[in-house]
Amino acid sequence: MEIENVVQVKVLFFARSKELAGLRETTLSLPTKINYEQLLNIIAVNFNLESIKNNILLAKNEEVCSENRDIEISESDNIAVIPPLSGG
Amino acid sequence: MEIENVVQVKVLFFARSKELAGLRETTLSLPTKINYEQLLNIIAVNFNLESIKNNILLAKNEEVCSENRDIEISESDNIAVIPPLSGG
Amino acid sequence: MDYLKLTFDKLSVEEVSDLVVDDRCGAVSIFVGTTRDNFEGKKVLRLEYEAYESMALKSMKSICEDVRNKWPAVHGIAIYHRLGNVPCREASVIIAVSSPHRRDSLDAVSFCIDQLKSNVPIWKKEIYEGAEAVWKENVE
Amino acid sequence: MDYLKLTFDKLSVEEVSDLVVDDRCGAVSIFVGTTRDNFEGKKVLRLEYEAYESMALKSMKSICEDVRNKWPAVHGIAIYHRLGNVPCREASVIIAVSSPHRRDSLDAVSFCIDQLKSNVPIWKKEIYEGAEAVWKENVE
Repeated sequence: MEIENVVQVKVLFFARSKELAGLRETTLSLPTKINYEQLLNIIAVNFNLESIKNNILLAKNEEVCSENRDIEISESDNIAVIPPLSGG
Repeated sequence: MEIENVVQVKVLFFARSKELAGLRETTLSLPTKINYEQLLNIIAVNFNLESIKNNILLAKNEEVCSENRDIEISESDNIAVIPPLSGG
Repeated sequence: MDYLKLTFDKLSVEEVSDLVVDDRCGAVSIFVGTTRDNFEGKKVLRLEYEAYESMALKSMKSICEDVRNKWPAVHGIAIYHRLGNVPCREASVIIAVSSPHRRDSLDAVSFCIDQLKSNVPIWKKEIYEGAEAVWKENVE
Repeated sequence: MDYLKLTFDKLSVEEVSDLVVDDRCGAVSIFVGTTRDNFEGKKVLRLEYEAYESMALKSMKSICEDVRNKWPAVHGIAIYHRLGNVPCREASVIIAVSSPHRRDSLDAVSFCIDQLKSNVPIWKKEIYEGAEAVWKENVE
């Protein structure tokens, strides 16, 4: 990653992921383009989420990201970790 | 009809049939066995219900009577005229 | 438990719903039938309901039995129908069903209102502004 | 009209139902999700709900749009979800839908709760007596 291609995003954690990460939100430096799998790995490794990695979704700016696709990242995007839902 | 085979029943009217008959309930002398069609005709003729005869059901003691069947009538039975339902 | 009532008093959704709430149930499904203010361009002033009360209560009880056969997980069933004058916007009928999981109560409440409309001896007269009142017939 | 709310306050069936009542509508269908007091033999003391609020409201709005496409006759839709501590027996979610005829609101309310459970980012933690708390997963 070259430094000019790196942006700061906000990462949000909810429910079980918030408890495992030990925080509700943080910032993370990411390249402006990243593969879904890579992003998931970076987040899992950095925030103690490897135990639930296969059960979480990622959302960018309140939209769930498609897996197996590149994700364009812009400065001040929000990336959210979405554990299995249990509303209702 | 012989007199010993005749019993007094109560006849109840509801909704449109109550308005046409001009009364809520009355008594009627009926044989102890009567065909559904005959009973319907007697009630229609006696209580001004010929205009809605094809749209009413008869109930005996709170159970709808099967058409084309004989109905056993006992003293103090209730016969009700049931116009098309519109509850709810 | 089955809670069946024909009443001349105003109905309360909260009251009927509360009857069926239970610690073991995660779902309450409710249907509220209210008075529409128009029919074929005529303004409805109010509805007047009447029932063959003893037969109606028997018939409502029989709906409850059918529900319990079809959806054994159903816990509470409440069917309250108002009689007499019902002003526009107010409820003429409230049905509430509770069950541990949502599917049972959703399906059961839908069954109850369909059965009530086709089998329970209750009649509704619509009183219009400037047109003759009409005894309605359920056709849905 | 769509009425969407995430709130830490106690929910009222009457209040949510009243939002969607309309002179032109003859039917209001309501679903109330309540807290069960047991799970696999464990006594549930209470539930704790949290939401990704901005995304949840967007997602609820999108459910409303889907309802209006599928059932154009639907008039009002209200989806209220409670957050924070919810004691046993109290409502965690109330959905109310009004329509001129009953079928639309019955089907729409059923669709809404199914969609809410599978798509809206809200999470529930069950707090048990004498056992570790668990983040639940909707499976129904």
